[in-house]
Amino acid sequence: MNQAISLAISEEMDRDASVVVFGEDVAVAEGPFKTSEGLLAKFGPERVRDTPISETAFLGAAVGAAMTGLRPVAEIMFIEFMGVAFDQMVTEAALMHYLSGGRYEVPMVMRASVGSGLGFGCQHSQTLERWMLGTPGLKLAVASGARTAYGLTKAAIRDNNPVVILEPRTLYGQRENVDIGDESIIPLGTAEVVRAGTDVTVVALGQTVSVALEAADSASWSGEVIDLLSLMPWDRSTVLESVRRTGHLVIVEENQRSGGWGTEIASVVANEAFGVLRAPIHRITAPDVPVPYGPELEKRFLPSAAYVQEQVSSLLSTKKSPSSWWEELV
Amino acid sequence: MNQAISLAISEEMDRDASVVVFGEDVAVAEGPFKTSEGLLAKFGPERVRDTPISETAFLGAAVGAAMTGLRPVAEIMFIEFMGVAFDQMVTEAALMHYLSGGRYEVPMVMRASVGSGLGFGCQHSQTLERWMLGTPGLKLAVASGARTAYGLTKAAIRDNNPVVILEPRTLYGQRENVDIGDESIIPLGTAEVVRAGTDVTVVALGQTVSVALEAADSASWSGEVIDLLSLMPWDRSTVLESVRRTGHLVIVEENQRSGGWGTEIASVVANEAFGVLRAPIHRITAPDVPVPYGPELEKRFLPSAAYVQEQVSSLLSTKKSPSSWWEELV
Amino acid sequence: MSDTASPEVPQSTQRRHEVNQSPIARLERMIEIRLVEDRIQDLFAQGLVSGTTHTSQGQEAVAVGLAAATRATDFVCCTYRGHGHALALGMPPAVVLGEVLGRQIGCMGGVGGSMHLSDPDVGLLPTFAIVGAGTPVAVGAALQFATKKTDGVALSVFGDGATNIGAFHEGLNLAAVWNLPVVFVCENNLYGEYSPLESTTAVTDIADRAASYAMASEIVDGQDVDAVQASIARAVARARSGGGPTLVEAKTYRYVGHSRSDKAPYRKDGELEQWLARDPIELFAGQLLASGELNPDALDAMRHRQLQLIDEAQERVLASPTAAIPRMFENILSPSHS
Amino acid sequence: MSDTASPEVPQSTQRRHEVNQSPIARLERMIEIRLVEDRIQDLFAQGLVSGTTHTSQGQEAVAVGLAAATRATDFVCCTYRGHGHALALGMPPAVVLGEVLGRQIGCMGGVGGSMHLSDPDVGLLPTFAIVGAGTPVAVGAALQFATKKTDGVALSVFGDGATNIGAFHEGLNLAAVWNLPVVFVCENNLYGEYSPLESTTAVTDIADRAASYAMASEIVDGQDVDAVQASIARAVARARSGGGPTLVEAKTYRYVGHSRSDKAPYRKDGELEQWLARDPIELFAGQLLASGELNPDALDAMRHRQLQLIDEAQERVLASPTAAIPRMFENILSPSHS
Ligand SMILES: Cc1ncc(C[n+]2csc(CCOP(=O)(O)OP(=O)(O)O)c2C)c(N)n1
Ligand SMILES: Cc1ncc(C[n+]2csc(CCOP(=O)(O)OP(=O)(O)O)c2C)c(N)n1
Ligand SMILES: [Mg+2]
Ligand SMILES: [Mg+2]
Repeated sequence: MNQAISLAISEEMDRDASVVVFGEDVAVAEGPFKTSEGLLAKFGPERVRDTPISETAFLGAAVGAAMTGLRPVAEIMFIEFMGVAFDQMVTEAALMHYLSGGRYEVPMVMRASVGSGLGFGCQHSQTLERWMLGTPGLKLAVASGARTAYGLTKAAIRDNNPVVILEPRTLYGQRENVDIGDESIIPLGTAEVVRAGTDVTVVALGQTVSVALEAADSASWSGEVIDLLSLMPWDRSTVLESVRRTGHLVIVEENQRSGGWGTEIASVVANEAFGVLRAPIHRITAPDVPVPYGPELEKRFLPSAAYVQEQVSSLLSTKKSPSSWWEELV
Repeated sequence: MNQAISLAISEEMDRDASVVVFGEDVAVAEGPFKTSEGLLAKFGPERVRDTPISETAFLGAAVGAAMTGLRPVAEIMFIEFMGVAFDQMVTEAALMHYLSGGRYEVPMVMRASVGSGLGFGCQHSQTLERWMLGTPGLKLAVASGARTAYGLTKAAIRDNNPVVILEPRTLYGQRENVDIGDESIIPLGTAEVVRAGTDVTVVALGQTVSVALEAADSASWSGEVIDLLSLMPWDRSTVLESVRRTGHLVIVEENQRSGGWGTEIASVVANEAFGVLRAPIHRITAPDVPVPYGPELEKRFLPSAAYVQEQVSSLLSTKKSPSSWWEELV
Repeated sequence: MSDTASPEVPQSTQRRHEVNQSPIARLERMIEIRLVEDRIQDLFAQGLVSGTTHTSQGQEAVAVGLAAATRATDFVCCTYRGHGHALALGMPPAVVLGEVLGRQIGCMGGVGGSMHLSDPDVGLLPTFAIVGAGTPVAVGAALQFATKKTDGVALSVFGDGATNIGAFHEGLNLAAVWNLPVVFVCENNLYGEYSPLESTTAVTDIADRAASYAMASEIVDGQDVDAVQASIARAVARARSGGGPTLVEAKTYRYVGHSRSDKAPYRKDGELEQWLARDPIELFAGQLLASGELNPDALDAMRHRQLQLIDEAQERVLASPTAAIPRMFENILSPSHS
Repeated sequence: MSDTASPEVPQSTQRRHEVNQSPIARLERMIEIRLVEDRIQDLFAQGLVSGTTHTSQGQEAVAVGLAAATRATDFVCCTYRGHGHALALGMPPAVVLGEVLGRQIGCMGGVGGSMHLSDPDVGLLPTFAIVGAGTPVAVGAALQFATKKTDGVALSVFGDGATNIGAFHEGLNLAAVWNLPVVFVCENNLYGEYSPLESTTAVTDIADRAASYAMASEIVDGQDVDAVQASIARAVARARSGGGPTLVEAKTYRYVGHSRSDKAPYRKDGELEQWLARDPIELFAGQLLASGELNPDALDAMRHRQLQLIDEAQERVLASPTAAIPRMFENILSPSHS
């Protein structure tokens, strides 16, 4: 996936001289996760820059550069670091178009690595979509592999709004054939049905897409798996259309249960598909705990394919939300 | 309400010498919203301090002070300013107890004024509960008037965890008789049924509590109004118990529709009360726009009592979610 | 999707150039700013506006000096205390007043309010309501000039109190490391809200903080418009020629409270009087009178003209409807892409 | 609710005092740190640990010098590169290693990992994984001492790269304005991750940044444990006696990459060799040998003893179970109140 990201950025830099890249160690070192490989060599130190450890400064600089004529792609190494620069994302970048009465545009991309699975501990392993949900003026998408990372990154760079792209860290090393070119651009705000099915709609995002697919592929039930891809805006019609057919919705989230992105989906679908749902909407999430260290615990934090399979089976057979694995523990 | 807050803090400072107060202009000026009246005079400049415009520094200082033996009450003037210090709240304060294996405690309170209605514009008028939802290690409560501000503030100061208290800015000037003393403490995590009713459960928070009450008081339906008071944790049993009786849930939120705190409540209740609900859960919120300036627009942003009354009537008669006022406009 | 251009906008470019052209024009602009700010206070006092506002009486020389030292193609990031800068840079009084009063004639059609003025025609980015937020944004505008190899300059204007926030530090360091064409202008008016400088800030001269970034700095008398112009012009020249950023500290004072509701009880005895004795408008008028560039009658006429223009502007603003409800749904996301 | 005290904890207080007592003990602690860090790298290389780690070989004199200059009742805020400080302050090797390996013997029972060490018995707050975050927290710990009028001191340890983040600036200013007993210790190891200081930082000497806060500062040879101890001791004495904060910059170097996966290709030619030639352990051992306080046999014995102790610690760690699932639900909220 990291190569797909480098390539997407590189192609867009070729296409448009106003695209610039900066972040911590993205230039000389080609990115802590090698997502800017070759960019410095190809485009030079004016367009590809290493920054100090100053997330507020460089996100703010992205805002200013975007408003005045560049198209910056800024990298936040771990999404948690957005915490030290949050104002620039949700209060400045998001509102500058509005605050100029529509006269300034803010075509900037904020990329960040997210997620558990690599033993980075509780301050470097979250997905944190919840921080951004509902922010007027911001778009947000999440890659689920090389192909979608490529397609979303290109769409984000061409968009004239501030766009956040989250990249599941465990997927950087994943290899996948990616068709390149404009046809592979994934419009922001569109979900993809990645597996057709009839019994249940399973909405997943980022790292949980492959989990949901794996669960569905060997299940006794017929699951329609949707890769949501974008959270702001999110593709209501694709989800609702599917739920109307299947009568069941399961949401598979990497985040903690409370306040997770699935609450947004669940509350909308519960409302709009009321009467159509043949069982409660069931959210499969991590428990409300900091992401633990240690491979076994961290693995347990993220819903597994077997667990998803089991939970969905239970939901479909009982028409009741099964309890979560941790309920007997806490 | 501001007097109730000053009083609650003052009483707790009397009770416990480790309680200290700091923030921008909270000492000499007694608070931009007069919520620390008399504190400097009574407790002196060591316990009541003005800070520089350095939210990161003084929230961080609150964390350090709390871990080592003080009980700081830090004031964030407008909740939006949390954006420049977000890391200290959600990543430091919230996790220090966990990160010390339970050996350090972090008894600190972060108070912030929130909400629309005073013509402060889009960067000084939000409630932003959504920023904090789901953060492990953090508690969050919202005052709905002088009495609840008093009761929650005292509970927060005595709690050994980091607690965020949001104070609707329009209510500071509101006067209400408040019984003082320990009996008036409102335990964090408990909601209050502020009006009994049989047809519909109306859950409100902060500034929308009085809106919901006003709507219910002159309605053709019998509304049970719940002041949720705490969002982290929130009082599931009170809400669910009521919904099981009424069969209907309406949530009245000041925030934008997407990602609002009501999504958390709606997704849980839709799941747990599935089959019991006789109509879809209906969220009455502001539209997905920045809080506008100008009294008419700002008034329109916040759901009004008349609008709530109308929406609930429509829900109860049609068993369908009525459309929102802005749907014909966008 | 949106009515992007206010009918007043073309006028701002023209007004932008006036302050570059003559001392008389600069004096007149300072008078205009003073009168507009006074008017805003009056309108609030009359209950014609709700909400809050932050006016800048006493600080006019900084705004006009800055405008005089820069070009319409430069970019400027100001704060919530931005009316003076907006006017200095060319935004017409009716557009400023209109936004403050929530009218359609305002630069945001009235949905933004006093803290949110902007005008792309003269390089004024939306003024920043979060302390410090504009500083890194100005660095980004400067990055744009550097990347495109044009000779533009970005300016970041902020208060003394803002130099205690992280964004200030990060912004200055980044500008220095990347050697960008940006000028940081601190309006040191001795207070941040109700707190005197010394209670919140470990140094007396903000300019001293430039050393942390190996950055050039200057302290200038913020009540002397010529001095401000000259100082900022030096910094701008350094920036345009690739010499990197500068921190300019203008010592100034606000005659009014921090915001609408502040009566400023925290002032030191005699302090206001001392500063009033060095009023930037009186000083400059006195200078021009002394040099013969201006005569008393012309000054009188100027004051009258400005008063009349502002009366007219106010009339137009009050005739302009308040923002219509649909406006709040506009300009949230841009529909376009590259 | 939770098994708060690791069985190792009482030992840390005792170990805390050793480094205060004799140069020999300090040398031995430096050797211990080096060996533990090397061991951690080995265990990662062997695939026995997943995740990441940041070790501190080359910087031992700063950690031990700091511990020697302070008391168990002081508070210390360190970073993700914290193993050395934790050991210097007294945390036993098995507790450090145990946490890094995710074992129950670790200070967090294995749910935290390499970046999150803490030990209230010796005043070590949880190490900070977010760059800069610990600086204001240390200021808060100092505020506690000041408010309670005890003579404790808080210490904030951070890297050169961390001095570019807002929290550094805000923390130092606040400490200066409130004149708090805190010592800021910058471990300037010339790199922040893969970036050399000069590419990210506008000054060469971090100590120069103290002037922005009218703060005392010192630069010290970070490879000389005596010098570090003396310098921090001066700062601590100033703090304890009400003289306010100090910024101490220790010039040092890390021999290893930033984190586990970093081979450090960015080093300048000959740079590593130059620093290896001034290895803090060799320097100090050489000094003690020269003065006769130590003889070669004792040094050998010391190295062997440490190696053996660490082998033993490793054995105990590997015998300790990995964190059990229920542990991840503990210590999230405290059940208590005042
Ligand atoms: C991050 C943040 N904290 C606090 C505030 C509230 N606030 C608005 S203006 C102000 C004082 C700013 O003082 P200074 O920088 O000196 O500018 P001045 O108002 O004097 O022009 C404060 C504290 C804010 N807007 N943003
Ligand atoms: C806010 C934030 N940004 C980025 C990082 C990633 N990061 C971890 S360590 C580090 C380098 C820190 O350099 P320095 O302060 O010099 O300390 P050193 O590692 O050299 O000891 C970076 C960029 C982080 N942890 N937090
Ligand atoms: Mg000021
Ligand atoms: Mg370093």
